[in-house]
Amino acid sequence: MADVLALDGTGRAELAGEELRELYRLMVAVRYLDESAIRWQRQGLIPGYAPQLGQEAAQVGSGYALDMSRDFVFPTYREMGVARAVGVDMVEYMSTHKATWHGGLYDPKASRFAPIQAVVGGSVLHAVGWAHGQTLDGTPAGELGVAITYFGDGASSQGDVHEAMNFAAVMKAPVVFFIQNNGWAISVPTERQVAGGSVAARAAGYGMPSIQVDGNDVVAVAQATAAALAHARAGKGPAVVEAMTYRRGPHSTSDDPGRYRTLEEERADGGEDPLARMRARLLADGIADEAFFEEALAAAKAEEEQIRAGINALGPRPGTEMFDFVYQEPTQALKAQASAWREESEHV
Amino acid sequence: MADVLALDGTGRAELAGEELRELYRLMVAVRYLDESAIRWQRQGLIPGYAPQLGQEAAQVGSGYALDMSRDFVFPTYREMGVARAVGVDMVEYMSTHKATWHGGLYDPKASRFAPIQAVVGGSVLHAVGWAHGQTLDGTPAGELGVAITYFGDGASSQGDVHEAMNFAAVMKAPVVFFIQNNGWAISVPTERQVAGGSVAARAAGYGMPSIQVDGNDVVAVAQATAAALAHARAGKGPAVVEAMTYRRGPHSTSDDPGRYRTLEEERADGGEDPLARMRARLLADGIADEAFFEEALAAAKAEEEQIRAGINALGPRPGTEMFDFVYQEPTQALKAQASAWREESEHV
Amino acid sequence: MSEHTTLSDLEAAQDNTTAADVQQESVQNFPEPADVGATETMSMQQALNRALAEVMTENPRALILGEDVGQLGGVFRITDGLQKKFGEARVFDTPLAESGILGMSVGLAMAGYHPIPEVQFDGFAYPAVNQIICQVGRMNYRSRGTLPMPITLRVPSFGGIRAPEHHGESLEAMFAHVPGLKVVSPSGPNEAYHLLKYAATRQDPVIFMEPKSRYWQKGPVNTGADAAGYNPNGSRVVREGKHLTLVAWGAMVARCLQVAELAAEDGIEIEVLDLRWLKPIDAEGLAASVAKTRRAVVVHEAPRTSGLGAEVASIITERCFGTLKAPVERVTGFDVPYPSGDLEDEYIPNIDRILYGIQRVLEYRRG
Amino acid sequence: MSEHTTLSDLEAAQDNTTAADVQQESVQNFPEPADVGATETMSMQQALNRALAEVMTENPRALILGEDVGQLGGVFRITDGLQKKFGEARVFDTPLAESGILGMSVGLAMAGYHPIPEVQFDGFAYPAVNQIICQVGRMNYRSRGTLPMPITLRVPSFGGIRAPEHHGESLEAMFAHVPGLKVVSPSGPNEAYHLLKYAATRQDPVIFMEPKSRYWQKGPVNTGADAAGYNPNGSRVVREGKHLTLVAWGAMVARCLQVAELAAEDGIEIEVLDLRWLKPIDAEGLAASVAKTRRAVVVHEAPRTSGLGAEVASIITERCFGTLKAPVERVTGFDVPYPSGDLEDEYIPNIDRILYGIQRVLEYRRG
Ligand SMILES: Cc1ncc(C[n+]2csc(CCOP(=O)(O)OP(=O)(O)O)c2C)c(N)n1
Ligand SMILES: Cc1ncc(C[n+]2csc(CCOP(=O)(O)OP(=O)(O)O)c2C)c(N)n1
Ligand SMILES: [Mg+2]
Ligand SMILES: [Mg+2]
Repeated sequence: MADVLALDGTGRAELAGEELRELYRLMVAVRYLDESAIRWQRQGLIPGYAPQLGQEAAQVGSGYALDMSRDFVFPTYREMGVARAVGVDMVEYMSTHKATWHGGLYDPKASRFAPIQAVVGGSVLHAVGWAHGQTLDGTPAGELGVAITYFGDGASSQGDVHEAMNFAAVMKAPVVFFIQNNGWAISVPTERQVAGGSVAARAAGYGMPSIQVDGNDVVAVAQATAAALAHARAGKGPAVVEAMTYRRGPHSTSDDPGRYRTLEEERADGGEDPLARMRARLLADGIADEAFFEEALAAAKAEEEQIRAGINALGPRPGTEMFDFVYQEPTQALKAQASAWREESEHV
Repeated sequence: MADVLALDGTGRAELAGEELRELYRLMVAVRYLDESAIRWQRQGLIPGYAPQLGQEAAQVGSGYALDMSRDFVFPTYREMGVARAVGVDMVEYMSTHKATWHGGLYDPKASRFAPIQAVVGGSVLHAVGWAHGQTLDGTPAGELGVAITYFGDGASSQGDVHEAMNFAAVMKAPVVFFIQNNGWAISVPTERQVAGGSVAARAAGYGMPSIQVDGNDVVAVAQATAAALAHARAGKGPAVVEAMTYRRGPHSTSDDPGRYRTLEEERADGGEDPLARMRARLLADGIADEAFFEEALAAAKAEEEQIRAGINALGPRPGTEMFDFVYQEPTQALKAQASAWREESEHV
Repeated sequence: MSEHTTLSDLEAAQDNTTAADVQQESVQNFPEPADVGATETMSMQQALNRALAEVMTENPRALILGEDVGQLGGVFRITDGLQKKFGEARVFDTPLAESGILGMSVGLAMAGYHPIPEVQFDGFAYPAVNQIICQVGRMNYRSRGTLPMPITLRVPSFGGIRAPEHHGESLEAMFAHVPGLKVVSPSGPNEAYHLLKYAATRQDPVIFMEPKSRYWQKGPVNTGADAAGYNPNGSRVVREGKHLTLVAWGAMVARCLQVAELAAEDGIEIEVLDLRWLKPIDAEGLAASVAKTRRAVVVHEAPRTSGLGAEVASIITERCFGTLKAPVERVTGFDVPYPSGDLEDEYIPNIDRILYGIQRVLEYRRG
Repeated sequence: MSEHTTLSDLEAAQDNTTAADVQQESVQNFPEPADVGATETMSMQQALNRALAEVMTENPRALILGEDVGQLGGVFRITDGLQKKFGEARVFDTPLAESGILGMSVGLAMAGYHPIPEVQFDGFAYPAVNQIICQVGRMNYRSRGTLPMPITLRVPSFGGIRAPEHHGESLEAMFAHVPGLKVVSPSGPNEAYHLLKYAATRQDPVIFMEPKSRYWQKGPVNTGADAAGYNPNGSRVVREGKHLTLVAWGAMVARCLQVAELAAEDGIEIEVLDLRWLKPIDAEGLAASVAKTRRAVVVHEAPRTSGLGAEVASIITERCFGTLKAPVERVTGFDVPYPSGDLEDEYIPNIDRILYGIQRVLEYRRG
């Protein structure tokens, strides 16, 4: 894996001890929560979930590289690890999977994390618009807020993604297109999805730098993302990071991957588990020991317990909220519908 | 201008004497008809027109390269020269500009020339579908019918064009994406439209060969198109030809280019007139003489006269046709509307 | 958002439906006098799958394309096994781009094929709207009948399965407004089987809206040789009554039958009309029913304003004004985005809301 | 297809309109009791341009974007001179991609701007439908009110100018059905000026449908300081009458005023209601007018089936059933693709067809 077009400026120095340990902690927390969510679904606590198993390095590494005092994240639906890494309230985040509120209950503005997005490719243009906005308010180059948009190999086929890349490159908007190429879009493998085989390779056609990075190496991802962010922040325009990873689990809790890939294939194509890899690295470099790993796991478990309790406690939202958030300035017609609904549903 | 990715096989031998003269004849016919259409509009014969002035080489050269016994053309709205080169009935073609029938009165199936298309980028995917269809009916590689889709630098920004290129490349559909990069999309110049500056350069990102050709050199265009057609016909998948040319006239008869470019800019950017260039070449190579040029012009004039007479004679279509062509199997509801229309409009 | 909505979840959803609900989609409540001959019990998913297999067998130019329709058989398994049966050339996965799928279908139709594209969920038809409206609906017209568009677009539609955002939309009002399209929605397995076979052999584009919450409900399907007696056109009275006509389509038909049962306990005899074709709308069928009952309520999941209920109500009013006892009532979704699972039962017309609507009509007195 | 439709052609088109047509869009026929103060005579194009300039001056976060809106000033010159006045950062050309324009506007709104995008013609809003429906209309809801979408989408709309294909579409029925959107259409210069100023200062997304065939019609516009008296909400009676209410919007309002003049010669006094807001629809205004006239005809250019006329008719019927003398009549475009220039006068409701509709209502007898 190599730079398709070199990014100048690495943006961030080498990561050292505590930073690496923090990356590991985040990955464990994400892994544990992710696996738990699948259990939650089996237990009937939530109706469905889209696991990110195997994508912890891509998500945590990129999320970690962000400067959340000025950057803004535009996720799709599988970015639980990014949300966790940048500090989104995880009960509010997971609430979307409990069918409580489409997009999640967290405040996207305060969290600097756009609502969870079910339209594949739907939010990529939003990132471009937000990013272009940063260049209009007088912020000097070098200090620009950067939009990072997360999407998949499948999403790269959508027309909106092309329009977004072209708009961003024409306007030199500070946006990082972060692709998690996890090999699959539900049942369709990348080779029948992405002509040419790489989304990063498309960037050159727009005159945009890109980097294809080993998406299972959390440090490499963090560094590639930092480089892309630095490029955008400096006012040099957009950049593409394509993290090559693997969707180790099903597409969602409703999916049956056995219909389109064998366990052997999964094992062969999945490569090394990003978590195991980071653990080995920390051990080898003497940055962490078993006690640290146990501690990290214990913290992850405690965290999951809290989140589960929060999800458990989440009741349905009051029906009035169906009407409350449609407009900033509600219409008489809608108010009348809300009253009718109340009368009929509460039998008043 | 150079190949972005070399196409193997030129597909067609060098063009010789009579072929070159024929190219010139076509260009003159197209130029004369085009200029006449602007006059028609000023005289009130037609309500509007989109001239192709300056794009004769791109249109005639590419149209000439086609094998109309098996290929199929998917135009946008400015391809009068292509239509003429491949033998579409020109009264029926020009009828769309008389506001007689959207898309033109010619039979697109018999003409192997899809209806004129007003949605920018709208027909590019159709070409991919048609082309993929050619691979499904057992035609051996080497004899495949090829779809050629014409669109502009502006159209390249549309999501549909990306989807089309990706679909075609994934499916190895025999389609040639023929871009006339004429420097402008109404008032927007290519540099604020096409990030990276070239549509051909995008092809590499899809693993597709492409060629950027001097679009004002009719022979070069014919050869580049032939090479692309040969590639596609051989079952090797799609190819891109980007003909670099210049829209020497207004966007349409409603446009006022003076608002966005000066006459000096037009002169500087327009380059050499493709017609003058071909004429000089024929003269220099001793392939044609003044008598030939006069003859060609006379033929063009005679042809224009006939077409104008045909357009002049074109009455409005009967109102029943509004209803007749909506469905293959009309509905009772629509039949009732047609009856009501007839009663009310004919006061019966 | 991930698809939470295949087999296991839907079977779970099914458990939530009442026994009465399941029962009503039986042959008694869907009397089909013309349909004699062999019947088999199957789910709508199976009926659709069977219909596709038959269409593909009979027409070698028929093609199935879309996201995950191949090896996976679609997220709802409607195309299950068809790639194996008909080969990868005739049943193929496309890249993930709905405009691409429909645009490509236009080109395939121009090349003489009969494409049967699927968009994975209702909400993902929106990216294809430009191709659907400007191309699929217009190519036959633009080409003066020389380039027909025999495209059968299957759209798993409507809500009710606690799915993620954009997986519970009702697009019929939009499609019905588009010149050149035809639109149909089956309410049960037998309808699904016959209507899909019919739609997929037309020379015009048909939007086929499958009520995804009903995919796993079983019922008898007439697959016998004399299924030819089935009339695929127009609407269909699925329960006779004389006091009021309930008009519905898709998943709301079964619900309206439940409502009719409940009303019958109070001596109110409700006629339930399955509209089936949302374009063209069976104005005669509507008028015939309401001429008899003199009262009507139309039910749909889509938001109220500019929904298809307005068209149905207008047609009824135009034809039956002189005898109507009350204005046609609309019981619909609200003018709000389709909500998350926890709130969808508040959004989709439920039995109570339909009963209230009926009550308003029955109690209406000219002011 | 090329845009045949700027200045010269439109002025030519204008010549085709009758003197009566021009006259009716005068202040006499648009009485505005609340609007006192200075008036200036200007075309709708000028009025819109003026409104945009004022909005841009008052709100430094307002931005104009779209195809050719910068140096060219738009193909209809609505943004003429604005780039020069407000700079290339605030008025900018985008690449040619409508989904991109709307998707980018969503992001700009999230960043605290008030984008005023233009799509060049009605028919080219279709590629943006996915962003409009799933994002523009829903982001405020999805984000629980934390990410408002103050986006004012200008769409040159409707037919009547002998333009190429896709340049004469009426999308109001589709937009009015979309939760989260508001939709408005001005009928003349004064309305255009005030409604655009109002729409472009809302915190909710508004689809602003400009009747392109009226761009060059002139009329008095109240630009004075006390224009504050203008009421931008609801519908508006533009001519009073007692025998029948004609409901219209956009370019059809002027035509209905012509019809009313003609009918007046026969002693029939028609009330003309300019609906203005297509979402939310002013149900009270409709009911108040029809309560008085007891008869109504609704007129629109869009195809009939599932058009907004059905909604208007339903609202009227629901509210006035007890006193209505006849079913609400719909005089609309046909269920066919918008035809080429030669046939558009056959397609768009013309004076005769509206008069026939009125006649049917007046002659209606309960059967
Ligand atoms: C516009 C749209 N079309 C279809 C879908 C249904 N769908 C949900 S996820 C998915 C596959 C996405 O693949 P990819 O972009 O690679 O992301 P991944 O699931 O691998 O994270 C599909 C087809 C959708 N959500 N949105
Ligand atoms: C989808 C769509 N958006 C906008 C338009 C309006 N329009 C017509 S031509 C044109 C410019 C096209 O530029 P280009 O693709 O370079 O083709 P050219 O006119 O130069 O031949 C525009 C914006 C359209 N016809 N279709
Ligand atoms: Mg993927
Ligand atoms: Mg161009």
